[in-house]
Parts: sequence; structure tokens; C-alpha cells
Amino acid sequence: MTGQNGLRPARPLAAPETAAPAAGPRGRAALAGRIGSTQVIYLALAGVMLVGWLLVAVDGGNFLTLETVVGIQQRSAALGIVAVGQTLAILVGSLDLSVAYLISLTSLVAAEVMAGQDGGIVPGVAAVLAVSALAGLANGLIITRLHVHAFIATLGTALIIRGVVDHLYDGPAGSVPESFQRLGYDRLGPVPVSALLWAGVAVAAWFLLRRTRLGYRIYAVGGDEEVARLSGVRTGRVIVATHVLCSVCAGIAGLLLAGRLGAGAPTVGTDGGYDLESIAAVVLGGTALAGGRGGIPGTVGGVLLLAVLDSVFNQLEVNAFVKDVVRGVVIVAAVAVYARRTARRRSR
Amino acid sequence: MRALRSMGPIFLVLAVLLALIAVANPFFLEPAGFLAFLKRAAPLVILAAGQYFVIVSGEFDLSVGSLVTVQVVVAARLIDGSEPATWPVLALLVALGLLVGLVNGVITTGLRVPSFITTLGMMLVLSGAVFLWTGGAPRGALSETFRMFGRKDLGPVPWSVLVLLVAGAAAILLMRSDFGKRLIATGDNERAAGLSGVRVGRTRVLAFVVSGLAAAVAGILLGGFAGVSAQVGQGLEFQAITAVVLGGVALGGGRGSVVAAMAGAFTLEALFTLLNLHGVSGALEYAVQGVIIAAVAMGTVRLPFRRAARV
Amino acid sequence: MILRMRGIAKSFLGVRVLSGVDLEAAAGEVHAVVGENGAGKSTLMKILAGVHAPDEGGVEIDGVPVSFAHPVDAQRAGVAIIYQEFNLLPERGVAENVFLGREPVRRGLVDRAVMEAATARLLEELGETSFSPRDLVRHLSVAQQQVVEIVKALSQDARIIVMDEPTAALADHEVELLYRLVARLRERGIAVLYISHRLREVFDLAARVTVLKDGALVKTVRTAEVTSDELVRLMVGRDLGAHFPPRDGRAGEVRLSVRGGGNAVLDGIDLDLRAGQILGVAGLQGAGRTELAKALFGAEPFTRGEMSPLRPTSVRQAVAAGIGLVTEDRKAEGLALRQSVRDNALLVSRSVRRGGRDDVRRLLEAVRLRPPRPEQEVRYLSGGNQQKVVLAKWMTVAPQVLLFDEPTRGVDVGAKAAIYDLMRDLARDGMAIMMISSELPELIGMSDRVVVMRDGRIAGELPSGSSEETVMRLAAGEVSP
Amino acid sequence: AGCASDRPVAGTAAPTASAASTTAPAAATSSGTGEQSKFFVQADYDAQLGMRAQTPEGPAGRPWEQAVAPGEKADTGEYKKDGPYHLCFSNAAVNNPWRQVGWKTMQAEVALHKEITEFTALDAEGKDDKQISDIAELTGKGCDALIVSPNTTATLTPAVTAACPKLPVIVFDRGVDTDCPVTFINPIGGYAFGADGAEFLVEKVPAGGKVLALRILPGVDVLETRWSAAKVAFDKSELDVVGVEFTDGDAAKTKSIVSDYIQRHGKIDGVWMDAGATAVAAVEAFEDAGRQVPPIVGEDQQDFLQKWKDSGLTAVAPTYPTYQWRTPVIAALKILKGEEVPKTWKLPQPKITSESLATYLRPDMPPLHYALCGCEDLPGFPAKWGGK
Ligand SMILES: Nc1ncnc2c1ncn2[C@@H]1O[C@H](COP(=O)(O)OP(=O)(O)OP(=O)(O)O)[C@@H](O)[C@H]1O
Ligand SMILES: Nc1ncnc2c1ncn2[C@@H]1O[C@H](COP(=O)(O)OP(=O)(O)OP(=O)(O)O)[C@@H](O)[C@H]1O
Ligand SMILES: O[C@@H]1[C@@H](O)[C@H](O)OC[C@H]1O
Ligand SMILES: [Mg+2]
Ligand SMILES: [Mg+2]
Repeated sequence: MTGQNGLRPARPLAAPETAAPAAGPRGRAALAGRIGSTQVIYLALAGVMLVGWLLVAVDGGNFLTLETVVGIQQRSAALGIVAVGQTLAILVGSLDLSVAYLISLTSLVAAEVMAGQDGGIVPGVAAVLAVSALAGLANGLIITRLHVHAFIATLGTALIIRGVVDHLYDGPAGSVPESFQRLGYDRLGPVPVSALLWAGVAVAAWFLLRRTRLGYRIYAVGGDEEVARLSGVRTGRVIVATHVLCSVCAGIAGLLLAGRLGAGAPTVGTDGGYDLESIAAVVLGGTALAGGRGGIPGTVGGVLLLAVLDSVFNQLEVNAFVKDVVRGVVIVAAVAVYARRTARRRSR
Repeated sequence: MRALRSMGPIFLVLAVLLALIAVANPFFLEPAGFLAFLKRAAPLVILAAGQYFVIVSGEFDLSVGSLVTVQVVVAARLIDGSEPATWPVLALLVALGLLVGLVNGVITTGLRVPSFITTLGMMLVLSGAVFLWTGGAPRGALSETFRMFGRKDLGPVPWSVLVLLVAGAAAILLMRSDFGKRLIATGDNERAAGLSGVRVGRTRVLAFVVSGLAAAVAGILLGGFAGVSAQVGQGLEFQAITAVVLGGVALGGGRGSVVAAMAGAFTLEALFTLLNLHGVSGALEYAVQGVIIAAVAMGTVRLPFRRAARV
Repeated sequence: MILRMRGIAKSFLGVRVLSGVDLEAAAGEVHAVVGENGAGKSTLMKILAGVHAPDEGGVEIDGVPVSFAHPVDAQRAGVAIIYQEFNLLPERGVAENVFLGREPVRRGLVDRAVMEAATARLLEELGETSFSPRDLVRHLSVAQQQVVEIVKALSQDARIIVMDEPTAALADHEVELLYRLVARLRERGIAVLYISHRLREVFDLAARVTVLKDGALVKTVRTAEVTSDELVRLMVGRDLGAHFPPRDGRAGEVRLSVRGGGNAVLDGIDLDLRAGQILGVAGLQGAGRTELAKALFGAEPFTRGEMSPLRPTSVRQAVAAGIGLVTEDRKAEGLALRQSVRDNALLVSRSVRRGGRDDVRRLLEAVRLRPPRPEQEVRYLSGGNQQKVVLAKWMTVAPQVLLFDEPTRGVDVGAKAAIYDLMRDLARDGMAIMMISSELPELIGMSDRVVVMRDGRIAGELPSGSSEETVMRLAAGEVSP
Repeated sequence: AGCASDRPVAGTAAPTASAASTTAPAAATSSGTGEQSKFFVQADYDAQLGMRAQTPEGPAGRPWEQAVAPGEKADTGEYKKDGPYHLCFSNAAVNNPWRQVGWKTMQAEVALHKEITEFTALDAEGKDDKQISDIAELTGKGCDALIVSPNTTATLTPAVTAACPKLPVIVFDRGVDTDCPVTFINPIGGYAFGADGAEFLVEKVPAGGKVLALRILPGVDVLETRWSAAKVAFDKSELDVVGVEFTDGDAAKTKSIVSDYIQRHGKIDGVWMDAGATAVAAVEAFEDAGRQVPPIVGEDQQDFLQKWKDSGLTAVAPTYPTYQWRTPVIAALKILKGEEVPKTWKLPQPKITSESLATYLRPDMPPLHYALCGCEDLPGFPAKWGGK
């Protein structure tokens, strides 16, 4: 790996007289950064599209029709929005297993408050944001104040939300006014409004992570909570805030789904498998499950990859069982690739 | 003594729940009633014991639920009602459990994929593959002999309770053995263990294998208890993990006892029973469960600090 | 006085760690704090830094009583601390680490430019040019990371800077650089609280020194008015006499030998370890000493060269061949902290299925662990006692060769002496010992021979009794062997 | 880019699921059956119970082509076109054995017709959102007709509404809240199913007997109607409904619940179920407790029929026949050929009794096979359905 003579790469010491020049860590950092995990996921995405296009062509179809392009976006919007929130939770070193039930709950809140009236839209959206923020607050506080592991804490809130939803609702309820359904169905040319919503959420989260103090601290807390705390970061608040954001993303997904379904539905979140699938999409995008490393662009790639896979499967009419097998293998393989890259980097 | 103290809270909670059940249903205090409870709890307790090995080594196994389903579906199709086929198929199921554990372990340790992802992937692959193989729904039938373990009694004692006793004893012995000590040291500090000569990777792989084996046994008991079904294993992974955590075992590894993990499973089962007895079924059952899980997890997570004061 | 701490008391879960401690420091003063492991030095500093709240007593800054609920409050009051353990995020850049928790914002958004410029300016002030504010911390050497920690403290415009064993991870050479930094801080009128187990540094740097013992204040004295021996007496409460046990100088047969050993980091390693001898290994930070130990131990094996009795490719092979390693970082690599003393002591024997394991108590007495409580979790032991447990771990398999990597790092004077005695006893019993240490007096005092490493190679070998200066020159590459 | 919408045009019926909760009869709840379901609609109940007695129209022996009380016919002239045809199918899921059997049956039916040269099916995997996208995608695929088996009634309504103007739509099994599809096909329905079982128990269990009702889960309309009809029957009877429990369709849970009831009440005199998938588990609970199995309600699932025969149970098996999966294909072809079809196509819904058991029980089918698949005459039977 290193030079023929077996000498390790020059490693500069702090002392100026032994400091090595340019070939130092900067060069290495640049090299490691050249093909980051984000690039990997987009390469994989391109690869899958190409293979999909070929397979579909061989099958006698046309992969990139307006319907499929719209379909890919429509299919990925809700998962994409949840996954953006899940990215934040995972980056801060936590995770959220309650998003699926929260989506169901918020779809119902939206449809019930709107009750088919245009005038209900604003209160409906506000109610959803409030309910989801509250759920996130609960998750965050249970984790930080009661010191319960995120896995168990969010599983607990998931069960509680489930209990409430199942207790109050027997099936789809409420109704969403026509104007709000446009959120689920309208499009600008080939771009559905729902995809724009997703893009908006993703850009906002990306901006948050890159340019705001909260974003910096999310990485810090996820990287090493103790280091962050000793550096003066109020880590508890960061975790709570992140969970609130994650839940709000789930709430937005609930709104979108209510718009698409025209009503609220008590099983829309779990049927969609948004809990585990969002986590899978996030790690597929190269974010480390342990926190502190990764980001939104990777997640967007991960979600798109799953959606394109789905679309290819759809066109080839692959049965659902094969899909599960392929999905399982793809997720594990992708993460194995990232792990290899990290290990290589570390061993230098 | 110290070990007992560290298990305190979960046993207290369990005792309270059992007492409440007995108040609501006096039959519970009779041998037959109590054995029936043990029988029902056996699969979850065994799964929790298996899951404990994985968790104490610092990992997760999310694949056990679908593995249980696979066990039952595969058994039904291969046995297809034939008595003579039973024993070979049982052996095959055990081998399958071991194999799945092995693959989980090797991917996790060899390819360094976080076990949450490895086993999530395994869950998808397993459930997809088995239904692909059977064409979407279970087919075939289980034999009487197969069903004996989950359903029938040996004298006054259900077979499942005997299996549970054996499995529980094996788990305790395993944790007392050198392997157990190496495992928990690995979960506590993988590097220190490695630099002390522990084959960290192999040790973790073995933990997954134990979990796979536990899932195989649980699958055999569940299939025996209730017959063929396409959803026997649904959600069992979360129940098993919850049980282990209720037992005060730290997610992340290195801490907690297998006895407490099994007690956690009994507690969860007792909770289900109690809720049923009080007619809190359906919707509110989940809410109550959620609250209790969060509350008990809170109590047990705090415990080590409390104990530290006495040291 | 810029800082006054009065009557500080602190208990952790009923165990009293500090009681009635007073400490003060003036602007531009370097004030050392010394004491044995567990004396409460770090705890006192963490109270000052807002990590812990004191149970009793108060802190005044500039004569104003303050109380900190969170580290951020202490930062705002002008207190910065460089913790004993490294406190950086490897996956983030230098500038992000420096400004962690205090990121400059403009119109609500983090101002990267300001952050990087300020970091660059501070680096420049310190004469550090080998890395830039954008580099990931994970790519930096330990010494460079130490500089980042210092920059982080400086960037807070702190008027009180605490350094908790800043040199523990540094080679002597790099300590010089730190001296210069401390001098600059003093010139700026900053009060520096300096904690170290290395008494030489205390005398070199500090005007006054406060001695803690068992959580209580022993005395605050001017360094000019005490000798090193007096200071040790104050810390330990007795006279330690001669520091190092006598050698007996009889070298036995060769127990381990390497010719032309090399891997990605090491090259051309020739080395013999003999029964009854202690071989010292000196070198600067990053010279590859730890790598050498790990290569001999099969943890990061040699890929080239000859080694006898065998060239191990795994830890288990090395252990089977009778080689043991006492790692440089006890907590990260030596112990399973939540397990009992017994389980830690027996770990090696259990993984290689060898050696006795019945009489753990006798084993613990043999390594002088007091009190020998096998059921206690090791995380509750002091640093020195933890190191003894690590030793016990190896005693179970009776190795022929034992490699010690910084065996006394962060260990107090009393425990150090016990470890020296143990090492000498083991050598006398016929074990071959290799000792890596960044503390030259100890290395020279303990070793029968010293090899010096530089850049992954052995730069030369020196006889026992060589001066620190000779060793340093060789290590820095100024003299050819 | 121009602005487009895939949303259903304004003016179509807004989905209001809760609107179904019209006048629930304030029936006595003394028999332990609780409140009447919000899904109960008296008129539908009356209609379905009435249909049970009617003789269906259509070819004998081919119930999937028959129609009970066909009523209004849909005029299909506008859809008439020449073959070959491209049929499309948006399936809610194949996530349970009932749907598995149905899906295989439908594929076999398609294979029967040479004029269907292309058949595109998308599986929504139980996700409403995916099915909405699937339907949208299929409308752009050049299909001649679209068959939909909706995942959820209310929430799929907008998507179906949007598809209707573009091509002939056929909905079956679960419905949608719009009458825009050319035809809606399903068997008589949940009220008839629920009543068949409850009436059987009322007849077989002596007055005052303790009945346990087992339901899968709340909130699914097809299941709610079954229970609500049973409730009406029980409320009128002398039976004591000692418990109404949810099993999640889980055999182990079912067995545990039944065992608990046997323990607690000493004796259970009848078991009603809203679906038969876990009927065998309930029977076994009695066997394992060493009790006589009381009169029990199951379904046309193979394992239950087998158990029934082997143990000589006193039982009845209402059905929700899977042969309904054949009908949409037949309907689609009729529509494309311009033949008329019933607007609401109700298929006969027989119940299996001890007298007819022998005709429905086919040995060598897999345990979770549904007897009323109507698939015996299809190519590939029985192997394709897992039998031998
Ligand atoms: N968070 C804590 N919980 C419990 N005990 C603690 C905690 N922190 C420190 N202690 C205990 O307090 C005592 C003082 O520890 P402290 O770290 O202050 O010593 P020190 O003088 O810095 O020692 P060293 O030289 O080894 O760094 C020790 O016995 C230690 O075990
Ligand atoms: N921050 C780092 N970045 C990259 N490589 C590092 C880093 N720290 C250590 N290394 C690797 O470790 C090797 C040797 O460093 P090491 O710290 O083991 O030296 P050492 O002489 O044992 O010093 P010490 O024992 O004082 O830490 C180097 O070759 C280097 O590749
Ligand atoms: O109508 C129901 C069907 O949709 C479901 O999938 O299986 C059971 C049936 O009764
Ligand atoms: Mg300290
Ligand atoms: Mg070193």
C-alpha cells in the first residue's frame, strides 16, 4: 500500500522542523473525499437505471415513459420525506421507530380537521405540525431525560400512538378538500407537486445541516455526545430538537398521504412500512447508523434507488417476494461496500 | 448475591404482574394453570434468551421473527403430513436456524455491516424467499410428531415447558462458560477482548448462531402449538428485543444477565395475559404496553447507577 | 486573584471524592496541581469547567461568585479546559472542532469563513503550519490533535485555561512545543492550571503547585521553595526513596528475536529480547513504537522478515508462543470495564484455554492489587489498580515475553513504583521484557538496554545508563548511531 | 412545463367513509355484544339477507358467471372494440392465502382466453399510496380495461375516479365510494357471511349457552359487516355472548384466547368467527383442554374442512368465495365485446354445511387453500394451487 521501502506516509508532527509539506493529511483527505459514499449511491442509482432500462427494453417495454418518471417520483415522495427526517435522527446518533404510526395518526388529524373544507386546510396543517412536533418532543424527552435507549423509547411511543389510533379509528376517516388533494396529484410537467414538496423538505434539511448551528451540533452529538457536551453543547436540547424535526417530517408525509388518499387512514403508515424502510433508505444512502457521518444527498439517492428498483420490478411485473429478496440483498450489499471503504480509510 | 440484586426490578415487576393475574384468575395458581402460562411463554422466552446473546455482544438480531415463519412454512411443506419425514425435517430446521445465524454473523463481522442492517436485510430475504418457494402461501401440513413439542404434554408437564427448561439451563450454562465470559467481554470492549486473544469475530458469529438456533426452537414450538400459518413470526423480533431490554440488558452490549432477559420475556407475556384478562384487548392493549415498556426500561436502565452507590 | 475556589466538596453516589479544597490562581500565573491517581484533580477541574456541580463550596472569578450548570456557562465566564481524555470529533474538520458549541453566526447562519479564518490565525500564532482548518481531525497525528485542543481553548478568549495532563500523550520532544505555548499564554495574562504526573514539568513551568491527596488539599507551595523529593512526599505521604529497583544485569537466553521485520509502518526491525532483561524502546510520538509492540504481538503483524520462535499472524498465535502485551491505552484496549476484576484477570486464559484460574485472589495479591476484591467491576478501580489487573491477566498464562507499552501512563507515583517492582521481579524470574515509554527518566532507569525508533525503523541501540540527551538526539535524527 | 393534474375531476363523489355510519339500530346490548358497528347499514343488511334465498341467474355449475338479483345493467357499447386485448390489473396485495388462491385463479382464467394477448398486473403490497401510483401508471399503459382490487375503500376512491374516464374500470372484492366503474363484482357480502354463522349457532347452541366471538381486527369494512350481522342475530337470541376478542388472525393468539375462556368460564358452548383462518386453532384449544368441541363457525379453508370431517365437528362454513377472482376477467371481455354486465354484480355465496362438506372437501390440497376457488376446471389444477 505504501511505498516499496515499506515506510509509512509521512505524518507531520506538530513541531515545525519535522513538519512535512503538502503531501500531508490534506492530500489524503481530498483523495478520500473524491468518491464519497454519496457518489457511490448515485453511481449505483445510475447503474440500476441503466440495467433497468436494458431489462425493460429486452422485455419489449419502454422504461422512461412519462408515467414511469412520474411514478418514480410519486412513489418516493412520502418515503423520501420521512427518510429526510430519519436522516436527522440517525445523524444525531438516535433513530425513530415511531414514524410509521405517526404518519397514520397525522393523516387522520389532517383529514379530520380539514373535514373536506378549504377553510380547514390551514388549521389542519397547523394541527398536524403541532401533533407531530409533540410526538417528537415526547420521543426526545424520553430519550434524554429518562435515559431510555432510542430503540425502546420510540418503540414505546409507536405502541402508544398505535393504541390511540386503533382505539379512535376503525378505518379511513375525515376528508381532505379537493384543493388540498392537488398536493397529491398535480404536477408541473413531469414533476409532481409531491416531489417538489419532498425536494423542499430535503433542501431545507440539507441547509439546516450545512449552515446552521443546530446542524453542526447534530453532527457533533452524533459523532460523540460526550465531546459535544464537554464542548459546551447542550446535547439534550439538540437531540430533542432533532426528534421534533424528524417527527415533523413524518407529519408532512402524513399530510401528503392524506392529500393523496383524500382521507386519513389508520394503517397508511404501517402498510407503507415507513419505519424500517426509511431507516434502510438512510443507511443505503451512506449515513452511518452510529451517527455523526452522512447526510441528506445520500438519503435522497437511497430513496430514489429504492423507487427506481420498485419501478423496474413493476415494469417487469416481478412478484413481491422476489422484490423483498432483492431489496434485502441490495441494502446489505450497499452497506457492506460503505463499510469496506471506511475500513480502508481507517487502516491508512 | 450481587447478580440477584442487579436483577431486582424485573423480578419485582414480574412478581407483581403474576400476583395480579392470580387475583383475576385463581386457576392460575393451580399447577395446570401455571404450566399453561409457561407453555405459552416458552417460545418468546427462548427467543429472548437467543436475542440476549446477540445483544450482550453489542448487536441486534431483527431476523428472528421471519426466521420463525420460515421454519414453520418450510416444515409444513417438507413434512407434508408424513410422520417419518418429521425427524429429518426437524434436524433440517435446526440446521437452517444455525445457517441463518451463521450468515448473519459472518456478514456482520466479516463485512462490517451493522447488524441492524444485516438482519433487516435477512428479514426481507427470508420472508421473500420462503414464499417464493411455496408460491405465496404455506402448503403441506405438519405431522402429529412435529406438533407434539408445542402442543402435547409429557405426563403432567407440557413438552414446551421441558424444552424451555432445557433451553434456559443451556443458556445459563453457556453464559457461565468461557464462551459466555468472552462474549460479554467482547460486547463490553471489543478491542480489549481481541488483544486478550479472544477471537472477537468468531465469538459474535456464535452469538448469532445461538440466536438462530433459538429461533429454530421457537419456530418448532410455535408451529406445534398453533399449526401452519403464514404469520406466526410477525413482530416477534421486536417482542424479543423488548423482553431483553426489560430484563435490564443494555443495548450496545457488555451488560446484563440472561436470566433477567428471560424474566423480561415472562414479564411481557404476563403483561399480555393480564391485559387480556382485564379485557383491555385490541387498541388500548398497545398503548398500555408502550407505556409499561418505556417505564420499565427506564427503571432498569437506571439500576446500575443505584447499585454503584453500594460498592 | 482571577480565580478562587473555596471549600470545594464533591461526592459521587455517596463516595466523597473532594472535601474542603481551596485553589486560587492569578492572571499570568501557571499553577500546577499534582496528586496521586484518584486524588481528585480532574474532578476539581471539571467542577471549575461546569461539568460537575460542587456539593459544597464556591467558585469566584474576579471576585464574583459564579455557579455553572453546564459547561457552556463556564465557557462564557472565561474558563477553558483541555481534558485529560481527547475531546475532538474525528469526523469533523479542525475549524468545526475548534468552534464546536460556539459557532459564529451571521443572520442566523454559521459563518464558515469567519470560523476558518479565526482558526487559521490561531494556528499561525502558534507556529503550526502542518495542517489547515479544513482538515478532518481523523487525519491528524496525536500531537496535531493536541494543538487543535489548545487552539480550541485559545479561541474562547479564556482567561483561565485548565490543562489536564496535556503531555500524557506527547513525547518529550513535543513537550517542548507545549512549553512554548504555555509561556505565551502566561505572557497574555492568562491563568493556567496545569495538571501533570511529570514533576519535571511542574518545576519547569509552574510558579506554585497545589498538592491534593485523597480529595483533600495538602498544601499550596511555591515551586522555588520545594524540592522534587519533598513534593513526592507531600503527594504520597511517605518517602519513596530510590525510584527504580536495582537491576541485576544478568541476561539469559534469547526469548524472542526479529530480523528484518517490516510491515506497512515498520521496516528493517532487528531485535532480540533476552530472558531476565528489560529492553527499553524510545522514540518520538509516531515513531512506530506501538506498532512495533503490536507487530511482535501479532495484532498488526509483520509482513516481512524472520522472527523466532515464530512470526505471529494473530494475537492468539503470539499468546500461544508465550508473548503478552500490556497495551498503551488501558481503557480502550486493556480492560472490559463493566466486567469484574476476576473476569478481566481470567480473560486471556479463557480465550486461549490455558493456565490456572482457580486462585484469582492469590493472583491479585501477586500483582499487589489492594484490596484484592475479585467481584468488583474494574471501572471503579483507580488507574494504577487497573494496570495491575491488566498485568494479572497476563500472569495467568505465564508468558515468556511481556511487552509493556507505556505501562505507567497516567499512573501516579505510588502505583508507578509498584509497577516498576513488579516488572523487575518478572525479569528476575526469567521473563523477557520490552518496555515502551515516553518518559525518558523512567525508560533509562528501568532498561538494561535501550533501542531508539525513528520513522518506523530502529535508529540505534544505546547501553544502559545513557543520558536523556543522547536518546533524544537519536530519536530526533540528529546523530547517526 | 404545463400544469397538469392526475386528480379526479371535480364533482365526483367525495369519499366519506364515515358517511356509512347511518342509522345503526339501537339494539339491545344485553347479550355482551357491545355497541353496534358504525359500519352497519340497515338497508344493505336487509338486501343481503334477502339475496341469500334468491336463485342466481346464469349458467348452472359456474357460480362465478352467475349473478344474484342482477338489477340494473351497464351499457357497454361505448367500450366495444376488436381484440386482441390488453388487460391490466391493479392488485391491493397478495399478502394472505385467500388472495394467493384468488390471484392464481385469476391468472389461470386469463390464460383461458386467447384474445387476451397481454395482461399487466401490479401488486401494491398492501400500500394505498403505491396502489394510487400503480393505477395512474396503468392508465398510461395502453390497457383496454382496468381491473382493480382496492386496498382500502375510501382511500382508493380518488384514484379509481380518475381512471374511469380513461378506460373501462372493473372493481371487485372490496369496493370504492363511487359508481363510476362499469361494474363492481363481489359475492353477496359480509352481512350474509356473518348471519350464516350466527344463525347456525342460534340453532345449535341451547338457550343460555355461552358463545365466544372471535374477530380478526376492527375497522375493516368486510369484517365489520360480518360481525355486525352476527351481533343482530345474537342480540335477538337467548345466547350469552361471553366475549368478543380480536385475534389479529394469529393462530397462536387465537388458541391462547380460547384456552383462557375455557378456563375462565369452565365451558364454552359455541364459537363464532369472522374469518376461518384460525378456526382450527380454536378447535385445537378445546381438544387440548380435553373438552368436546362445541358448535363452531369456520370458513372454506382446507385445514378446517379436513378437521371438520376428521373430528366430526358440528360446524358451518360461510364463504367469501375466491372464485370471484375469475369474474372480473370475464366481465372485462364482455365489456370489450359490448355485451352488457350487471352494474352491481353479486355472486352467489354458498355456505358449507355438514351435508355439503363432502362435495367441497378435496383431499391433497394445501391447508390454507380455499375450497370455493372455482378453479377445479382450470388448466394446471391442482398442482398450480399447491395440491397434488
Ligand atoms: N463520574 C464519576 N462517577 C463516580 N466516580 C467518579 C467519577 N469521576 C471520578 N470519580 C472518582 O473520583 C475520584 C477522583 O477522580 P479524579 O479523576 O478526579 O482523579 P485524578 O486526580 O484526576 O486522577 P488521575 O491522576 O488518575 O487522573 C476517583 O476515585 C474516581 O474513581
Ligand atoms: N492520527 C493518525 N492518522 C494516521 N495514522 C496514524 C495516526 N496516529 C497514528 N497513526 C499511525 O500509527 C503509526 C505509529 O504511530 P504510534 O502512535 O503507534 O507511534 P508510537 O511511537 O507508538 O507513539 P506513541 O506510543 O507515543 O503513541 C503511524 O505509522 C501512523 O500510521
Ligand atoms: O375480503 C377479504 C379480502 O380482501 C382479504 O384480503 O382476505 C379476506 C377476505 O375476506
Ligand atoms: Mg485525572
Ligand atoms: Mg504508542
